[in-house]
Amino acid sequence: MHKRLWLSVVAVAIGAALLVAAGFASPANSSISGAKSSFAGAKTGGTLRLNMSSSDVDYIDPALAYYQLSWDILYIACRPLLNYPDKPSPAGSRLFPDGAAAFPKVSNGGKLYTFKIRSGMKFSNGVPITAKSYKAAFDRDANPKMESPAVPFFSDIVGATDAQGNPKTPVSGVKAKGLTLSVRLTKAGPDILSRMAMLFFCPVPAPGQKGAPSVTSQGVNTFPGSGPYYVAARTPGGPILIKRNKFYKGPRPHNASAISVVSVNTNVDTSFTQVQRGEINYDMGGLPPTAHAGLAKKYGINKQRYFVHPVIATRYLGLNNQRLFRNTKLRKAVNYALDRKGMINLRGAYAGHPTDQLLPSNLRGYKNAGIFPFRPNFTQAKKLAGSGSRSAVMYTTTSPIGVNQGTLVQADLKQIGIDVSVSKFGTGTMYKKCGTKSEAFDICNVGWIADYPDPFDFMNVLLSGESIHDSNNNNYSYFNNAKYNRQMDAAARLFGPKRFSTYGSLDTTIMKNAAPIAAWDNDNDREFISGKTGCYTNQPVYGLADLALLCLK
Amino acid sequence: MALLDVKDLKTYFRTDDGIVKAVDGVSFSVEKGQTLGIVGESGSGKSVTCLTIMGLNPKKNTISSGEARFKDEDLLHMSPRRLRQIRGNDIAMIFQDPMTSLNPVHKIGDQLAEAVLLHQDVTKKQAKTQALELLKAVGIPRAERRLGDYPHQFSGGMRQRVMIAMALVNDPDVLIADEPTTALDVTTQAQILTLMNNLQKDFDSAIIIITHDLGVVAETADDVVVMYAAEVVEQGSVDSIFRRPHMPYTWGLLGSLPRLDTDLERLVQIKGQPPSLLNPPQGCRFHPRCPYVMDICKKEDPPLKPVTDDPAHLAACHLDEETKDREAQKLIEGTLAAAS
Amino acid sequence: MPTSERDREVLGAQAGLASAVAVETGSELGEIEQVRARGYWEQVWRRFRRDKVAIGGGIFIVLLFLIAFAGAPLAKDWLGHGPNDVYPGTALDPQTQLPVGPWAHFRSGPGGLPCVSGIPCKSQLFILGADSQLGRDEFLRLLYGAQTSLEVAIGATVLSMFLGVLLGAIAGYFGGVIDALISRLTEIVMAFPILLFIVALASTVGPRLNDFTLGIFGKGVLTLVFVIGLFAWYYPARIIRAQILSLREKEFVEAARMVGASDWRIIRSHLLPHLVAPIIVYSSLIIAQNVLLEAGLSFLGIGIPLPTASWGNLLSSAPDYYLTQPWLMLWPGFAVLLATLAFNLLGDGLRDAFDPRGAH
Amino acid sequence: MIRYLIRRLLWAVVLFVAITIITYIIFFMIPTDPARKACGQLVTPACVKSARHYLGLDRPVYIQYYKFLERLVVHQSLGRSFANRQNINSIIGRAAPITASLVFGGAVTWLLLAIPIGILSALRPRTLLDRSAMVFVLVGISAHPVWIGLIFSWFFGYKLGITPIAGYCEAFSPPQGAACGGVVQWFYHMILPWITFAILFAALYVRMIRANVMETLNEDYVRTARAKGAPESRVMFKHVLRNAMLPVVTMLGMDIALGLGGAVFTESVYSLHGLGQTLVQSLSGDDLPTTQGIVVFGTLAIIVFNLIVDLLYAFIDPRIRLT
Repeated sequence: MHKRLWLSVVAVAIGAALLVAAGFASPANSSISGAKSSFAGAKTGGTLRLNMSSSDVDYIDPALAYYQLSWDILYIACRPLLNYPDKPSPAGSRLFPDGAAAFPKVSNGGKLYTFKIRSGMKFSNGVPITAKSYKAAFDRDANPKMESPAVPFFSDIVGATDAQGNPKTPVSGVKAKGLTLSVRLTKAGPDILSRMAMLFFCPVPAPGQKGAPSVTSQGVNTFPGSGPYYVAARTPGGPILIKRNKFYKGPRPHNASAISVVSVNTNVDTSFTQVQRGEINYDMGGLPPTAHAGLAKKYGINKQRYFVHPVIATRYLGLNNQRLFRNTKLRKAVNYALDRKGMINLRGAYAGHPTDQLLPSNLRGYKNAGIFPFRPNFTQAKKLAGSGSRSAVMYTTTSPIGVNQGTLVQADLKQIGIDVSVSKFGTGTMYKKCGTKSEAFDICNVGWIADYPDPFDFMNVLLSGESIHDSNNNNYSYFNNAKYNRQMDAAARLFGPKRFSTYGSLDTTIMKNAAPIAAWDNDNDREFISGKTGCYTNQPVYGLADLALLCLK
Repeated sequence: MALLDVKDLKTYFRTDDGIVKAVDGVSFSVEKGQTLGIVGESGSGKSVTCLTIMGLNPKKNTISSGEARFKDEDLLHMSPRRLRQIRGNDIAMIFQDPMTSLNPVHKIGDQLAEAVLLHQDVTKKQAKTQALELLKAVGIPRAERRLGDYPHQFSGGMRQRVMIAMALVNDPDVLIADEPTTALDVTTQAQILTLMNNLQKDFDSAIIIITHDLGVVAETADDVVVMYAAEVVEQGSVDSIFRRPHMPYTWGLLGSLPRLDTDLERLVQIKGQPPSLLNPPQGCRFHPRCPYVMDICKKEDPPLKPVTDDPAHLAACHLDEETKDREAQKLIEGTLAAAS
Repeated sequence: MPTSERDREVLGAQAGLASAVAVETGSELGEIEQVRARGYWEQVWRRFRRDKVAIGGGIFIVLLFLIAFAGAPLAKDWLGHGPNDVYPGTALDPQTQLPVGPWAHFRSGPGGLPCVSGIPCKSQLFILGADSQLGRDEFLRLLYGAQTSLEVAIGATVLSMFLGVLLGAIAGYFGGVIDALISRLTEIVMAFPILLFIVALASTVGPRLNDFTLGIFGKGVLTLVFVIGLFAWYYPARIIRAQILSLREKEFVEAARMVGASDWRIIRSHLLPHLVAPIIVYSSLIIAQNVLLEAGLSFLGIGIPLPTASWGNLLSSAPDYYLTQPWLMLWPGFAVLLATLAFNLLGDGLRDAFDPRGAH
Repeated sequence: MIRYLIRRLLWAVVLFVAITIITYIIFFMIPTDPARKACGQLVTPACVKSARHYLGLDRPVYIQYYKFLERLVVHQSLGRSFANRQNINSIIGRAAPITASLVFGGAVTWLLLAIPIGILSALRPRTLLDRSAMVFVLVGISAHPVWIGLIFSWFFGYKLGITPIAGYCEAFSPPQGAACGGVVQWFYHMILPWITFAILFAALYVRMIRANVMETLNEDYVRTARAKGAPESRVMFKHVLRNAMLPVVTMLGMDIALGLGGAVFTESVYSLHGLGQTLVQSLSGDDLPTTQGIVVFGTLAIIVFNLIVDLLYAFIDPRIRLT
């Protein structure tokens, strides 16, 4: 899933309920084990050599990076206020106070959050980490010169934007005093904690301090790290060098003494061969789709070198409800005609499991309703679609898999009289285009990975009509149904088990009655490490190997 | 013993279409200080004859036989090394087109000096000096300066002078000039011919001049060989041939000399094209174009035999003497009238 | 010297794109002294007939056309499935989930889905196996790919030749300002990084033209025809201009002008016949180039859109099976090689036939 | 010579202006709303407005072009990428050496292949060597470079493992943390790309050199040289080759320009992130300034290169130098 899927983090959560209580019911329980990993025979030290096939990080600058691979690296270089532990699912997706000494004090009706910063922390260049360092991140993100994509994630903080909605700096609502950081919101924002964990808010030295990153929309290529590692060097389109942060005294593991992403955008076959030969420890960019069956046969799954982990993610076709697919029957017809198993097969073995619903099957609240078949039922589909020929435009990605997916959809829909023409774009471009309301597409081939494990992040974010803007949309099907909008809003305000069961029912109801999208896959993360590599752990939130744990054998 | 003695020279080319007999049994000889003219239309084999003597035909697909004895050494059957020693040193050649015969990327001085250095054991500087002298001798103004020039900076006539200088720089015994004036305008032609005549006197070389222009022959040559379709059809001294040509083809050549009077009836004109050398006509090769053609001409190739009044004058024609006399007389009168 | 002794080896030299341009100032295809109506063509045919290799190329091209436009539909009928039919559930090896290899038999229900009871199930034969995870018939796609490749290559050649001959003839014939303008234009086009430009254009402007098919071509064929044709005309233009320049001074043109023939008439009936030879020869050589270009553009994913088969498309999905099914790289590559080779051989043969002296 | 120089220089300027105008029109006039594209993920109306102003889209076309030209000529700047906001100069700065390595190394390779083969087969026509050379020529001009590349990389790289499958190494000052670096590694990584890139041109050049040498052998001045009594070796080296190579120099200029585009294919097969790959990536990312920057840079490179070739040609051919 990585390398293809843009990590699309939740946009401004409008009218969100108290997610703190809902999503992170007992975060304080997650005990962090000691500095060393729990792997038997894990070796520390040495340099890991990684590749990033067919891809590069977008930026390494925390104010700009907005891509799964970039965040997997920033994850080990940053110590945000709240963080996800270096553990497999489910513990790995529960927040714990990392830079903050404890969860914040919430006051003023949920509008004021007061964090106590841990004392004695230092950046990799020796500069102490204080509340000022965290405020510096907010101010930098908000600086219009940065043109940071982080703005929507904190625009409900007082003074983050001007009257026109343009960002402005410094953010008056964030105040730092010694080791106390206060964040004042314009209205109650219960999901603010999960947003604080985003790596946009990775602390940096404040202006004037040593190593303070410059303000430039091109982003910086190195910055003082606050996590167990720091980025020592990066060349765009070239290698990334990550080193141990010797000033890090926190609980997170750090096995390798240096991690070198020796080449980015490398050929996936070359990279795979290098991992096989042991020249490279691990390829963050993924594997050739043809390799999986052989690897599983040779090494077994989750045993030695080949790992398959479910990701909280759904792949689906956004059916543009503003154009051809405003016809509900036609949307259902597509759902009957789509070859879900075939679509998954295109990505090789163990790519995922078929689904016909939006909520991922491994997300709490999911109810299996068995609405649509996993192999096409063209008879039923034709009945729904009726006669007559139609044409549709599908957006997909330029990768071979994206192209094949487009072709399969084309072939399936041809059976029900829809002539699909496929346009290909780079992954980021495709999401941007599909998120633009005026764009003339009917089907968008998207995937959504959870920003945090809550149905809100799927249902409300992807289907609520209230969040449709001119551009930058996540509602790729432009579904806007007043009744369901209300029901989703209501569900978002619920707590505990009720919340999950309500969302689960809402998911099946919407999919059965409105079928705004055609979901087809819950993804697996499939990884292969070299024979000289050990300590593999899948970090569930970032959906990749936890680089801090990966070790040389 | 003549200086250069060519006997029964044959040059055949193998081509995809068959064997082309470009020279088919040519014999002649040149003496020291003498000038031999070889005349004939283009494609009659005159140039190939000379190239064969010089060994300059492409080696591949060329079959040569016969003899070409220079100072009693057979040029056709000697080692390439010996041949190279003779070429440019004892026998030099001037080519038809001065525009293309000089290498465009080398300086004139270097090209001249190269000729010297190839045959004489001198320094580069000495070679240059020799080259300069020769350039002066062939009448190139401001010769010192022009040594550093490239061929394209010279006019056609000047280039031909350079070619002559290059040929003479090693004081050759035989100078072969292959249509040296064809590519030049009339005034320059005359200058070049005069120059060659003068140089011959100075250097005492033998000259073979190849031309299709009998006028040039009349001005310069002592002996003439007339070639048609790879064969010699008439040969003898200039006097003898101009006084009494024995062959309708020669008449044709004489008849096409430029004349000032236009109202005089042209006695002989050569109609048609020269024959294909792949399949030369049966019998006399000239018969398809000959206005006097007889039955015998179509069957038998006339032998080259001495004419009655001059044993050194050979001709190949079946015509009877009376007709020859009559027609030749008419032609000569016409020519004389034109000349007067 | 008689012309026949010139070394015939010079013939057949220089067919390259740039090499021909470099010698364009000379008499490119030899000035044909006079078009001696029948005799000339007879001679050309006689010479061509002797060139066994060129004849072979010509025969292969005829076969290629037959295979592409008649054989492909026949094969489709015989095999019972089409080139774009997908078999995502059945044309994959059940163990490895990889496309089946050559000469694979399998059973499949409608839509290429696995057999289930109650629904009719048919046996299928994939002669060269499946092309990708989509499970399409590689063999049929190869045959149908020939259609696309030929259409693009010939279409682009016709367009560039038409533009080239028109501009070259106008420039050469009228001379003066018109010639200067056209010649400068030619030089400007030549100074472009043409391939970069074609790539950029095919990707930016291309998709908008993809639906323009005239009803007979596949989607995207005309896009490539335009994009390639609009940039490839400079090459024939220069050749034709040079030809016309040398022809213009010939006596028969003078004569025609003197009897008062119009410019158009002179171009059409006195000059064009002399251009037939270079046009035919260069067309076949440019077709060869364009087969390569189409494959290259489709390989980069900016050529023929989905799902139409083209050799370039086949070549572009093959590297995904680099590790497991390397033979998928071979078929389309061989097809391109043979087609290009045939057109090159034919072109060379025609050149020799038209111009035995091979004078450049 | 001076006049020739001035003429070539002026023509280069005209070419440059003409080509930038065309490029500008195609890449900035035809596409819809570049301002929106410039805003990246954060398309607020304010951003679009400022991007419109930044790109000058709120001004008349000729002013826009003028601004573009001014930025290019006065500030030597090609603008900023829409995709990752990098300075396009620095994007090209990283990509160009890779393409240059490929193209120039490829040119050296094809000359090293073509010159000896071409000359030998011209001197020994219809021999086994000549016939093999002709087969090489035919296959070389008919096989697709992409295909050759794939097969080579599969066979030599993957099956035999004697070369890298793909990838590039910086010869000088490799970035910190790079997989490899240094001239030896650079060479090792470039061998297959060079050969792949060179085959087509090598074939064309064998053909051309062979024809040129044969033609030159028939020139009158070669006969003159022989008539002077020059030995064959001297005739070959002094009189034939120099003249036969003259057209090669002109062609080399044009073909390196062509090759700059052809490099797209080789780069894509061997994942070399040169100009071609960057161009293809910028196209799939709708990154117009990068696309345009690469085309403009390529054009400039071609113009400059052709200028150098013209001068070089004038230097070696006195007929041009002295008129």
